Amino acid sequence: MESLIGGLVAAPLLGAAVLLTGGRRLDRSGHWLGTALAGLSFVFAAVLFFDMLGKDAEERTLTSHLFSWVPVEGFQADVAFQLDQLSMTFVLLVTSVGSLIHLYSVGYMAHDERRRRFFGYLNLFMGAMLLLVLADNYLLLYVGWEGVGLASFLLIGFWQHKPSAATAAKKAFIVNRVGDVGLAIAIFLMFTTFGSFAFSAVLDEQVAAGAGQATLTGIGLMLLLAACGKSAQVPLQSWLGDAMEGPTPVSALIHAATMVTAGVYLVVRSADIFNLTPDAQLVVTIVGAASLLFGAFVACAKDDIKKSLAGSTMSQIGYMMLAAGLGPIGYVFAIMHLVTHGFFKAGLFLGAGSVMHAMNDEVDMRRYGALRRHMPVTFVTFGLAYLAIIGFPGLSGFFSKDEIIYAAFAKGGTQGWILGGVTLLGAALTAYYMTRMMLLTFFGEKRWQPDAAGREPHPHEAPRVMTIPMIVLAVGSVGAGAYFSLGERFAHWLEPVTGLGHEEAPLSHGMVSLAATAVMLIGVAGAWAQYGRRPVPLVAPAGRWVTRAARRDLLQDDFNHAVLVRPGNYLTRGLVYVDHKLVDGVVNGTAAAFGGLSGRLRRVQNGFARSYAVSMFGGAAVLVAATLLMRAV
Amino acid sequence: MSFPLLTATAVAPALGAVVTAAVPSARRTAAKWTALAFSLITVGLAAAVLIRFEPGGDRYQLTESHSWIADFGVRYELGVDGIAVAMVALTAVIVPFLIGAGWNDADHAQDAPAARRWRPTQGFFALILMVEAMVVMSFMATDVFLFYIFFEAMLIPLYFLIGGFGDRAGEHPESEQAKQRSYAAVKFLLYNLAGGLVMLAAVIGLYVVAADDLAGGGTFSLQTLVEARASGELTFAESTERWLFLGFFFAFAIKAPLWPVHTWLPNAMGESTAPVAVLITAVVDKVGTFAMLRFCLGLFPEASVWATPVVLVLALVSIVYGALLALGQRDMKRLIAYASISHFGFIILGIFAMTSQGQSGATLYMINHGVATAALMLVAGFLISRRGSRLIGDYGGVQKTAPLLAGTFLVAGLATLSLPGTGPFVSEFLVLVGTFSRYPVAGIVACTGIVLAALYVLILYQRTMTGPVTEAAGKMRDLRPRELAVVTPLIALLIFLGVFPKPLTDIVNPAVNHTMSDVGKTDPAPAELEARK
Amino acid sequence: MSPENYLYLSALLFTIGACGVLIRRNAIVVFMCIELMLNAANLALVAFSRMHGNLDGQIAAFFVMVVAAAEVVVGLAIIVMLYRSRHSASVDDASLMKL
Amino acid sequence: MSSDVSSLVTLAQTEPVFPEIQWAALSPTLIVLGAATLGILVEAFVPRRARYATQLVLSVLALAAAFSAVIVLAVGDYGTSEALIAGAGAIAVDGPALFLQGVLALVALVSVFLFAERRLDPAEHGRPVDSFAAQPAALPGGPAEQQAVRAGWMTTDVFPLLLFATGGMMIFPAANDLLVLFIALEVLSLPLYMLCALARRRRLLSQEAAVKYFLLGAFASAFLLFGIALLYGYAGSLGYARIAAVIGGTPPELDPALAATMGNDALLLIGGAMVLMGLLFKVGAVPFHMWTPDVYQGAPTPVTGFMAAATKVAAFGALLRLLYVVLPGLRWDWEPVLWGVAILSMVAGAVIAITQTDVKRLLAYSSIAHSGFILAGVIAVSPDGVSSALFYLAAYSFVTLGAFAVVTLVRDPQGEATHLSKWAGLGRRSPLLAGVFALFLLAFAGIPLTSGFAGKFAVFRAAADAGAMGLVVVGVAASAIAAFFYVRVIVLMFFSDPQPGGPSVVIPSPLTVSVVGLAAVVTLVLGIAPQYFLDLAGQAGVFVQQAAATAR
Repeated sequence: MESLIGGLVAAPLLGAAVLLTGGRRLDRSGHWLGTALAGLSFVFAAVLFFDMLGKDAEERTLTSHLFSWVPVEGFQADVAFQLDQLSMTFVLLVTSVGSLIHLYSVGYMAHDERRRRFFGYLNLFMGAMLLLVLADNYLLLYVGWEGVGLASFLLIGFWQHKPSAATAAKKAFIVNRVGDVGLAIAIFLMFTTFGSFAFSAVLDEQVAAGAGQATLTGIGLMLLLAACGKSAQVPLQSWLGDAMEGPTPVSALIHAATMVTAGVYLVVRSADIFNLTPDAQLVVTIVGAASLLFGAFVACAKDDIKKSLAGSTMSQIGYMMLAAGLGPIGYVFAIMHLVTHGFFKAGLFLGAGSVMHAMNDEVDMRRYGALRRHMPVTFVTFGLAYLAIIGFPGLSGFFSKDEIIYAAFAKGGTQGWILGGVTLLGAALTAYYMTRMMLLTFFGEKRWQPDAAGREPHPHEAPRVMTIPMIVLAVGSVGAGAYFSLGERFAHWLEPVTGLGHEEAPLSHGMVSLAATAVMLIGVAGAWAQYGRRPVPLVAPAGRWVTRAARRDLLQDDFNHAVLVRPGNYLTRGLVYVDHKLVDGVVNGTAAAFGGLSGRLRRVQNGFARSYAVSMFGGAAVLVAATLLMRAV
Repeated sequence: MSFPLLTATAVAPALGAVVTAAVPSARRTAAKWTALAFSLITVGLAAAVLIRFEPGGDRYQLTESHSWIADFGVRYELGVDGIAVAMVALTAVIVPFLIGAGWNDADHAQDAPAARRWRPTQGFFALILMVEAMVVMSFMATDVFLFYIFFEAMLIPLYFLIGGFGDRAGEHPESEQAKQRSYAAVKFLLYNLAGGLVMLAAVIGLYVVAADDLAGGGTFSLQTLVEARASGELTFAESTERWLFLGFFFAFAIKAPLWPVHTWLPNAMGESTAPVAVLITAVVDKVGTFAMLRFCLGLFPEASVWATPVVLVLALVSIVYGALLALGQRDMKRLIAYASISHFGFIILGIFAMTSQGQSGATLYMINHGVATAALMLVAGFLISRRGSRLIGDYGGVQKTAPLLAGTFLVAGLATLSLPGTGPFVSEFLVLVGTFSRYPVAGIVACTGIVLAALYVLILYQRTMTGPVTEAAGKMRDLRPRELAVVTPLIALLIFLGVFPKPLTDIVNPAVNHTMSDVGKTDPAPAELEARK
Repeated sequence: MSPENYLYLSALLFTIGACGVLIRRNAIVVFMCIELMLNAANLALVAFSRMHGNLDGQIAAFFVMVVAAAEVVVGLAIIVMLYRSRHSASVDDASLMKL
Repeated sequence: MSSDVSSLVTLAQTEPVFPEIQWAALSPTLIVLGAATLGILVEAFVPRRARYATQLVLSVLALAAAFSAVIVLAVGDYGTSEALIAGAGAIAVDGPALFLQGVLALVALVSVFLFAERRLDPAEHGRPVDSFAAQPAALPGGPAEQQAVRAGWMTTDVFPLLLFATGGMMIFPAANDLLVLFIALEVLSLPLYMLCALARRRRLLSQEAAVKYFLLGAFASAFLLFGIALLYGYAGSLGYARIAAVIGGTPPELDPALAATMGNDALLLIGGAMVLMGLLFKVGAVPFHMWTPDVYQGAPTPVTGFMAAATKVAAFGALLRLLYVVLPGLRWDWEPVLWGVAILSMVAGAVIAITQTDVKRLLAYSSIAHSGFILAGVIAVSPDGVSSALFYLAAYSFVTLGAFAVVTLVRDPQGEATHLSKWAGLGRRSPLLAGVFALFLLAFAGIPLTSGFAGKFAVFRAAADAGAMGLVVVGVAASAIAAFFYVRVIVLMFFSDPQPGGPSVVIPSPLTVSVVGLAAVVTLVLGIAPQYFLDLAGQAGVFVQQAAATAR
């Protein structure tokens, strides 16, 4: 069984290697090869899953040591895997959603001449993501962490000929790099504190308790920084919106369902450290809450369907992060929301992709409208995912989100009320922006516009290879929450890894559900009032400053530009000047000084023999005087 | 007497240089193949060294020792430890690629009317081999004087390579270009010569002290000196040791190059052809960092510890400063040069962190940086040769017309920014961990280098390779088979070193342990373990 | 008369000679000043010889005279040659080479 | 000599004793001087047509024989255990003397080849010409000269002149008596003054060089002589051994009557300083260096080469003997002064050379800087110091000869193209020649694997060993500055494009080729495998001190 873990990672990586180096020979069959290997990975995952189910809860962890990677005095890094319930959850999510999206891409990218490479990158992503969740130490996790970043970079910038795509790709990578530094420093701290960074050595409450509080908080905050980068949480959120430049399947897989949730994985994985450092936990919840609102605001204002969904993703991950920051009570639900979100958000993106596909790649929702009749399958699957995300009772989002809201209230005291309030406000906003999206896209009047080339859109349903994944995901969106929640099945599944907390909130479960449903309805109603009843203008009205700011992603880029980019530019330009004029100037100046000195001194050699004689005479005099003086002293 | 394998490894390229230079003017293709053949023979010999070397064995192996200039106490002493073996292997491996990459670089000079007697092509390859021979020699020398000789002598062929075979592509007209080129060559030579002369004073000082203390009279034998130090037979006055250390370190810092004596590198790399630029940064400069490890730490451990704070600060400045300046460059070769300065900062940081991880990391870094820069610079050279401009702004959209070129450029760039899975990641991480465990603040400051590296590499990639296809890129040819043959193995090597560096660490670790015990330092124990005690 | 006085004279002559070399322009005169310096040295030698009571100094003086004569031969030849091609015996005129 | 001569005079009344002259030990010098005299006779009696060949053969044979004699003496351990003071105390035959005489004989031999080169310029009036004027006394280009050329008057008398100078130089470092020192100085100087004036081209410069050299040289020798007189006054003797003994406070027999005049320190110090100054003039140390650039530039290049190489060897030899044998007791007095001179020479030589535009002047300033480097070894006052200076001199003299030999080959229609701008691109036209010149420049700069490095290392090591680390540091700094202008020339030759109408490189006769070749080989051999020669110099590192060591 253990060797299957290696196969799980190897299959997509092999696919990536073959597809990226195989050359044009594979242009015609490469996408199927990629999809098959992703599917193979899913099969391995399923086998492992059922094998795991057959064991006792406490004995489910599998480890597999492949080889010693970097053995240096006192520093042992191995390539070794650990498969426990938490990783299993991710493995299943990644391989299943990943395989579906591979399939979807076969249709979506059918006309792209670089399709083979696209599948190579997708496979690379899957391999790296699996490496990330299967690693048994933080360094190997780091490899996967940056690996998914690379894949993300490659896929966002897949249409490299568009400057915007290339810029977005670069931005994503660099912002992520900032987060990666956090992970790196966390690993340094672990190494200097525990002499190791293997999960088995570090993630042990007793061991961790031996370290000082400050160290633990430091590790926690650095891990959080890493998570912020990868999961687009405040303050490293700015790349996600731009990342939508990538092809839509990429947005669905990487920037909605899997990669961006790696931050949550990291926090939950490091539960044993966070549990010991309330300060870091508090910061995690704050970051989660801030991102939750930030994303939701942005999502409300965007007219670009994908960017609005991106805001939504950020907001939903904010939920997860907030939950993860709450400690054992929240871990399980963070992961649960992560899984359900993986289904419905992937479904939403695929739906959006389908719509764009039909509308000549138009992304402005104000130019959609009345698409429900033309694209029934898309409409239904999108609609189900919509109901799931807004937390319609009985669907996936309802279960996972309500648990998070409950856990937030359970934090207790003022903090509990604030966090609970934020989560409820988030729920209302979610309902608002999703309803708005639904109305603008599928209802109302046709507002279709010819594209830049003057072609009128002729919307049509997507081919089956695209609709099947959408349908499967819709089923997940509808059923997963209920399935997981029944008898706290999911909680018990994860409990051996994350632990489970039971704390009483000031509000009962029922009251929370009621409140959540109520605010959801308010949100829906608000959107209906604004977009359902009235015709939608083709060009967005100017709006108030809040709206304008939200449209500009709450000025995040302006802020970064003013605080980082522009001073950075001045700094580099200044340094180039300094290097040239000062550092090099000293060198050249020395040379020039000697040249000048030389020019002066050579004038002494004036050609007159008598002045030479003077020099000699003077020299002799000095010689004599000095000798005498030397004796006198 | 056994076969002098080390001597043979150095003699092979030297012989190759002579033979290549002797090839008649008209048969320049023969000259190229001759040079390649000799460089491959050198690879074979280096491989033999690698095979004969036993990682767990004596500190210096395959030693050769003959009297040379008895009057100066100079012996012809060669020997390799794990670090030297790795560096010799790097040098031997890189050079054939340089020859392959520079296959036609000198031909244009030969087409000039006055050049028939000059034979630039023959000269170009002969000089490259000559540099190789001298670099290999300086890695293997275990006699300070012998080392010094080759440390200095290698400047001369390099000087001719920089000044005589410049990059034709530049922002200036040809005459201005020639001026820039000779400025770069002169600056390179004088800078390094000045460093070398300062070192000469220190070498002499070392001899004088040794002559006073040692029963056997003055000597330059590294082993003898280190042993005498350990046994207390040889003692330095505190200030003497510091001065001597500074003399050595200054020379190595210039060669490495360390801020603020780095300014020759961008000029030299910018103006020379890509293979020569690689030769400088990937191979020759490594002698500087290598020598810090072997001579500064080995001979003057106490002074090294004394100087550590300052050196660390300089290394950190190099890291950040080099990266920021790389960001500010318009010329892609200068950009790579500044990036190298940043990377050399990491190497020196690792050496002077005085931890096993740091020093192992620094050694690996030397190897990895050599390979990564070689890949990046050579691909950049291929790109430049197509358009005839070094300016980043002159390119755009290359990936559309030359996807292989763009792809290899990207992979090399990613290796340069230390992406996990490539060799540089392993070494950079080790350096950072090693630094952090003793100097947390330094480790964190160095981390900014990680982010900045991503910036300058990706901006370079974005500006040249992506975006709409520019006129320049429109007719661009993708990599030729020769070029592909040069780049592919380098990239494969980078990935191999990233995924399975164990063979290398196994060789390097014992040598690092020796160095650590020379310096008398042990790794800091994990805080949690300490607390438990 | 004390022989020391001859020494003072010799020092005086030497100084006069040296100053002459520095001051005079005509190559012949400069040369004569140098001869004066040589002869000052001769005088000193002889005076010391007398003081020490051995003959070394006096013999040396003879040698110096011979050498000085040889010097005159060479010197005059060179100066005359210079005069021929420049029509000037001024030392200062011979200043083509400088810097 | 003189002290014994005087005793001879006083003793003559009782019994006639003839001083024993060790002819064999003096043979190298005697051979050269004899050949020089013979050369004069050749000028007088051999037909004009045969003179060139006769003189050439004579000179070569004489110098070769002198060199062989040196070898024979050295093999006979005259350099070490059998060292003696020959000629009744006048001339030392010891390690340094033999070593330097050997070097001088070789340098002169090689210089003869340069003197004899007759293929550089096109023949005039059907007769091959060399670097020297047919009739230097005649007006340049005037009818008298034309006639002289047509008549085939060749200046074959340069060979005896060279031999005389060489003879003087060979005595100079061996002189063990101040009077001999002075005579040797004049014997070596006078022919050189004349040789300087003999250039066939650029006669005005040549004459100017001769006048300057002559006047300043005579001026310096006057100082030297006065210094000798003062030292005589101090010690009552001209012999080195006796003076050293008086300085050391252990005169063998002290006449109480003389106590008043002897041992007057002022005489000693002033005299010593003035003698020192005379020798420093010859080695071209700052501030007595100012003749060097002008003379080097103006003299015919073969003469410059000979002068630069040989004079420096001879003068340093004499300086070493004086400081080590006569004045070691005064070490604390002269050492600081020489420190100053050495530092000034190194720095000023290197700095001023930076802006030079003429190859010969550049080499002149370079030689000034090198004087400073050698002085650093001299100051060490140890056998190592002596042997390092000897080695340096040997290495330096051949590099210098080679460099000037190359200069004779780079010509344009006006003769030698010594202006640096004309050397642009030489490396592309004549890579081999430029390469060899670059080798010489690198040796000057002290790059490893050349003789210059070995020499510099030896000298600096000796200085450091003697505690003069400060001098080493200055020397290193000066080397760095000096590297600048050597490199500048290399840049010019290799990295500049050739100028149209620039100079061409003449294909010389085997004579010059052998000079350049030999110099290059010596440069490399002394750089790569210097051990044998270091041993030689090491064995030659001890001066014979006392007359007591005289062979009985």
